[in-house]
Amino acid sequence: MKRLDTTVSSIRQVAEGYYELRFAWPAQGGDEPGPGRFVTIRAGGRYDPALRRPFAFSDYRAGAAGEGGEAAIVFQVRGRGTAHMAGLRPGDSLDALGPLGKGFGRPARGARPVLVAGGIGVGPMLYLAATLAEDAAAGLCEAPILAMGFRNAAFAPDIDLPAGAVICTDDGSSGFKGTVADWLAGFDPGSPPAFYACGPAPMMAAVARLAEARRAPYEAAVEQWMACGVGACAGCAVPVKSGGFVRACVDGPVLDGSIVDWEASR
Amino acid sequence: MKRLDTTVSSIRQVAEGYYELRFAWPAQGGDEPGPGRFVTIRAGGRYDPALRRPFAFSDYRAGAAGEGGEAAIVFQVRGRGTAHMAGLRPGDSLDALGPLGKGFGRPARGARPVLVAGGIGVGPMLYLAATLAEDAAAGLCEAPILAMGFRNAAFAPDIDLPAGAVICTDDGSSGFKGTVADWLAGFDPGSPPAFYACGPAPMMAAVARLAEARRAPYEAAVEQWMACGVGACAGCAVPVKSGGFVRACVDGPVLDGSIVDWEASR
Amino acid sequence: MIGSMDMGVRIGDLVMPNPVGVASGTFGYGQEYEPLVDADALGALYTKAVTPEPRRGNPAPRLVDTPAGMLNSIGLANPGLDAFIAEKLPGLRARRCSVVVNVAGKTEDDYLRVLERLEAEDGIDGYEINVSCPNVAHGGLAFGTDPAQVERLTRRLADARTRGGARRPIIVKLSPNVTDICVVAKAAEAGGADAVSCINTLVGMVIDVKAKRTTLAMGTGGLSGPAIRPVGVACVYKVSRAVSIPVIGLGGICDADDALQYLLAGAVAVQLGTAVFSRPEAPLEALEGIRAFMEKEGLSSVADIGALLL
Amino acid sequence: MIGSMDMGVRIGDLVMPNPVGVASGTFGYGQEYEPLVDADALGALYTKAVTPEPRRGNPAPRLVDTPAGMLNSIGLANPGLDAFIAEKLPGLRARRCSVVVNVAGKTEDDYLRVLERLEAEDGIDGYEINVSCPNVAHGGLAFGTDPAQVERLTRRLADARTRGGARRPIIVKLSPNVTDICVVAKAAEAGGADAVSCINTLVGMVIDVKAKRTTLAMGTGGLSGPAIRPVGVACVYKVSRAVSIPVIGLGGICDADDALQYLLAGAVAVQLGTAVFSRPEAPLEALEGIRAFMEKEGLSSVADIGALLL
Ligand SMILES: Cc1cc2nc3c(=O)[nH]c(=O)nc-3n(C[C@H](O)[C@H](O)[C@H](O)COP(=O)(O)OP(=O)(O)OC[C@H]3O[C@@H](n4cnc5c(N)ncnc54)[C@H](O)[C@@H]3O)c2cc1C
Ligand SMILES: Cc1cc2nc3c(=O)[nH]c(=O)nc-3n(C[C@H](O)[C@H](O)[C@H](O)COP(=O)(O)OP(=O)(O)OC[C@H]3O[C@@H](n4cnc5c(N)ncnc54)[C@H](O)[C@@H]3O)c2cc1C
Ligand SMILES: Cc1cc2nc3c(=O)[nH]c(=O)nc-3n(C[C@H](O)[C@H](O)[C@H](O)COP(=O)(O)O)c2cc1C
Ligand SMILES: Cc1cc2nc3c(=O)[nH]c(=O)nc-3n(C[C@H](O)[C@H](O)[C@H](O)COP(=O)(O)O)c2cc1C
Ligand code: FES
Ligand code: FES
Repeated sequence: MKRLDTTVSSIRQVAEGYYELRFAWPAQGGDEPGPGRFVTIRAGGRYDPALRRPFAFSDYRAGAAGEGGEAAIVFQVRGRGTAHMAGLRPGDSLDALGPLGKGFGRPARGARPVLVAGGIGVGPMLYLAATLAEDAAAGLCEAPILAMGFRNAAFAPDIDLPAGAVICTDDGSSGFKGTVADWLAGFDPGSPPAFYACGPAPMMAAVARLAEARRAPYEAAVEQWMACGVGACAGCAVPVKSGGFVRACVDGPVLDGSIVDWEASR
Repeated sequence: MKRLDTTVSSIRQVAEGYYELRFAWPAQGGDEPGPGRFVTIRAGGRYDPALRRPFAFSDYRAGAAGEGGEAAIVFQVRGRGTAHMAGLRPGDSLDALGPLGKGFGRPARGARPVLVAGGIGVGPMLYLAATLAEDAAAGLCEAPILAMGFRNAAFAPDIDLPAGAVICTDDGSSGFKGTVADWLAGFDPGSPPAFYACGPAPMMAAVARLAEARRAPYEAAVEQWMACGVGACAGCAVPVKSGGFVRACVDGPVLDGSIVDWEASR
Repeated sequence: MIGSMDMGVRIGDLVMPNPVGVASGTFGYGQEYEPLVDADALGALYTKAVTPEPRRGNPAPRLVDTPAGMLNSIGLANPGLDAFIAEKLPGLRARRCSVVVNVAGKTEDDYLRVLERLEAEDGIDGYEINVSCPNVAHGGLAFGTDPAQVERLTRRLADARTRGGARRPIIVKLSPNVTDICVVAKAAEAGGADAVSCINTLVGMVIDVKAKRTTLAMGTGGLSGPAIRPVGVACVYKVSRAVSIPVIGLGGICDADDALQYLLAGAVAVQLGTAVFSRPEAPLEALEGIRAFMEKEGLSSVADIGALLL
Repeated sequence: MIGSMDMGVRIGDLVMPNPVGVASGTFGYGQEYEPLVDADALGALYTKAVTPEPRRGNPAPRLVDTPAGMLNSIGLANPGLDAFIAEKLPGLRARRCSVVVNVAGKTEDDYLRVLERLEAEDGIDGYEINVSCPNVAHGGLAFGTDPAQVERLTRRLADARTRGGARRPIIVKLSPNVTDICVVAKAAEAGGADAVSCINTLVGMVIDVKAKRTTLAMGTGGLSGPAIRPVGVACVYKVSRAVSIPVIGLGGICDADDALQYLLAGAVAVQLGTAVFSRPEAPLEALEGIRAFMEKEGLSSVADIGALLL
């Protein structure tokens, strides 16, 4: 974990209201990004916003020996912090802190990873898909499936998609017409599935029901307002079914989807 | 007076910590900038700073018939508002409101305009010098003298200076060694002087004493924190010798320097 | 839908044309912002405070910028009652929006004097009683923190209204600088206030470290702007549940979303102050946004917005 | 000059190594920010509130961002006294900075229980009594607004200290949500407090207009961050002139200049809270800045800064 004044290497719009931001991120032994882990960015002026903004890594490429690597995020413009970020240009300085949080685990040998992404969950799931494709190539699991849901084609990112990616749109303007849950209902994973998801709450809850029905493991990357990002403030509470809370920033953001109380989450 | 979302046409550093910012400013009948008048700029994010920042026009060029003109300011980076402005780039949008306030008047026929500038007063005085040079060429007054004071050569702006410009530096690294007041003490205007000044309070007070001693008119452009800029809030009070206050934004910023209570000003 | 939408807001006997006003002290007397703002399209224009005698106001500097806000210590600078009537009222009279005169003074009798005299004048639609200004030594703030005094002053003012027909509402403007704002709101209600408005500014101070003195000549000033918005929304939420007279909300409103926070919290109308300095078009844009929200929600009256809060 | 500069700050019998601390609730128990912050270099580490029993805290969401600030309604979530001693205290004991435990509870007896039990433990340098948390229904805020109760609670806590030798200072943390903070400060002083710290958060609310409900599950929360800095500076200025015990200043401090505003206003030490979230390096940078200021001004002791105010 480190706080860096790093440099924007590139920024480009990848879908309506979505940007991919790439920045220098020196490799450091044992503390590398990973799918599901995140970085917090100071996005704005000196006093406002007062809180850093968290974003999941969407990619990371280690540099050559001793050299700096490069990390990326895919972000949606939601408010003033992300609006500011959309105005960044290559060479601009970027105050980033990370990597933070617990990332995704690896599926059991022979399992079929089923990745589900929607909205701002696209970045981390693309990263996970790329990682699991390497695992699959090495024979550690079956080839991953990546199902991504969007309102319409305009929101589907213009990013190289991995093999096995399926796009679902509510209006059928691209790929499958319907929600990701609809598509999954008719999908046969062939091997025992292992679910991974990141996206809007209703989607997360739908995958939870699916995983439960199939008695499959489910790793869910949750979203919650954060202040410290390091476990110090108890602000990012996510309610769990056993009662009480876990902290999204250090206990998660990747949590066992079966323990999260999706009803109480908002 | 209008509020415009206009466009930055150019920005360049002109001295240590000083920038010239040029932006589109459409001509409008009877409501043009003029030396001493100012514009307020929203400089920063959505919530912070909460107040617009006032800057004196340093130049204005009317466009061809029906076309938009171009205005300029010279600003010093002092805090977060001006730091933000220093990061503007050509093509960026600029929220500007103006022209505001009362500008400089014209000297009596035959008078020698003596312009005194320091620090952030350089912009408006360069504009005034250019305007009075035209007047002088038309025989309306004597050729203006512009005396500018800086801590050292690094603060002297890299801007085309008018004929008759004198640079004074505290350390003698450029031009006359000493303050503008020192230089003025040894200066013979030839004709009855008319004083004009904009700059730090001690300089303004020094010119006031000089003008009083020579029984010469003195137009002083004052600086005061502003909120509305249009005379509505009574915030920009400048104490006057008769007791009470005038408003820098509508009664000024150019005031009769002999009525201002320079001691009570801060 | 639009046709049947009622943007009007009832405050006592007065119906303001719409819920968006400009706050006292930030819009002068209505002419200063011409031609930037069409003041006639506003719901209400709250004037700068009027006191019996002219006031120069506090020493300078009177303003300083703070994170997402500002401090002011204007000190009720105003031309006084006579000059207000002679010089400012004629312009205000011609306004299509409601004109609410913000009334202040050093003593209860000062407030009475202003109101009694204005009762004789046409072109005024209501009184906002400033018992909450943090910037005058013997004035407002002492009143605004003492419920008994607020009740008595309100009653005297309410009883002093002499005009026939529709009575001009008395709107008591509350200070957030108290332990329990609801107690003061209830005192105003008990005294016969037609409405309360909240919040006035919070007491604050900035020190100029280089100069080693307070930036404001007076030391402390009143904090306003987006920074205080959460405080204002919480006050309106509580006060609107504590009294049954209408609540007018203000404090840091910059846009329609902010205004709707206040309306959902229980306000029937809002005012924009500091935001007008930064974006003079903010009040009328907020009005448009409220209209759009009502249309989307299928509401026919501004008064129904508060009921939407879950 | 540097050699003879004394950065230490005396609070009762305790001497903190320097004037910059990290505020309760924003730095956990000191390990969370490793390796970003060298907590040993701080003047003091104020822990998250400790209550007798474990507390889960309030429902989520507990945070929301506001203009130049944030609201929190954590609700004193903490592992409870036993787990604090077993799990957190060992790490804190090893710290070179002063460790001040923030104490909270539902009843006076709760506070007493925490203090009495901690008196038996090494590695604690002081107690900060949280009588000002706006986020617990039966808890802090009620205490913090009633001077008589603050005085009685302070006296009971001061008297309950049983350790021999240097006594651990009792620092009463004041709420700004009162009509006159000086009255409460004086009550703490009368009860035997060694110092007061101010300010805790202001009560605020954000409404999510799209969802038509309060963003925080609890409705209201505590406002902190740069937005409230002018309120904190004004409180410290007033309180430090009302009591003769030391005042510790906090609220919106982001850098050395902000810290110096508080020290010039009359504080002998400061805490950074919300700013640590945004820039973990802020506290130690502020310390460096204070050191540089003292050197420039030729001061040999932090305690002399306040006298510079004109
Ligand atoms: C672990 C984690 C990973 C995330 N990864 C991504 C990602 O890869 N791509 C992406 O586009 N977004 C991601 N988000 C969401 C992203 O942090 C918010 O969209 C962003 O903070 C909005 O900031 P804003 O200033 O533009 O919006 P604001 O106007 O401040 O708020 C808009 C909304 O954004 C959310 N939000 C704002 N600040 C925070 C905060 N500090 N913590 C959590 N939520 C906040 C809230 O729901 C708020 O209502 C992630 C959030 C978390 C917690
Ligand atoms: C009529 C007028 C004309 C001006 N012309 C110029 C100019 O041509 N070039 C130039 O460089 N500067 C000019 N200034 C000063 C300029 O407005 C400030 O330097 C600028 O506002 C600083 O903003 P900031 O956010 O960078 O600084 P901050 O960090 O906010 O403040 C730094 C200092 O700037 C001053 N300041 C900040 N905000 C205001 C405000 N709203 N009104 C007045 N003073 C403020 C204060 O003295 C403050 O202590 C003028 C000011 C006035 C009143
Ligand atoms: C410069 C200034 C002057 C003010 N003068 C008055 C006044 O005369 N009477 C009054 O009741 N409130 C006065 N106020 C308070 C505002 O009307 C309003 O209550 C406060 O600023 C909060 O709203 P805002 O955050 O939208 O500005 C003044 C505020 C400012 C900023
Ligand atoms: C997330 C969070 C948790 C807090 N928890 C506590 C607490 O447990 N006890 C306490 O006395 N103050 C608590 N506070 C208040 C801070 O210690 C501090 O008084 C306040 O935030 C103002 O300082 P700041 O603006 O620097 O954050 C908390 C503040 C925040 C933001
Ligand atoms: S964000 Fe502070 S504990 Fe998670
Ligand atoms: S800035 Fe408002 S009256 Fe001058």
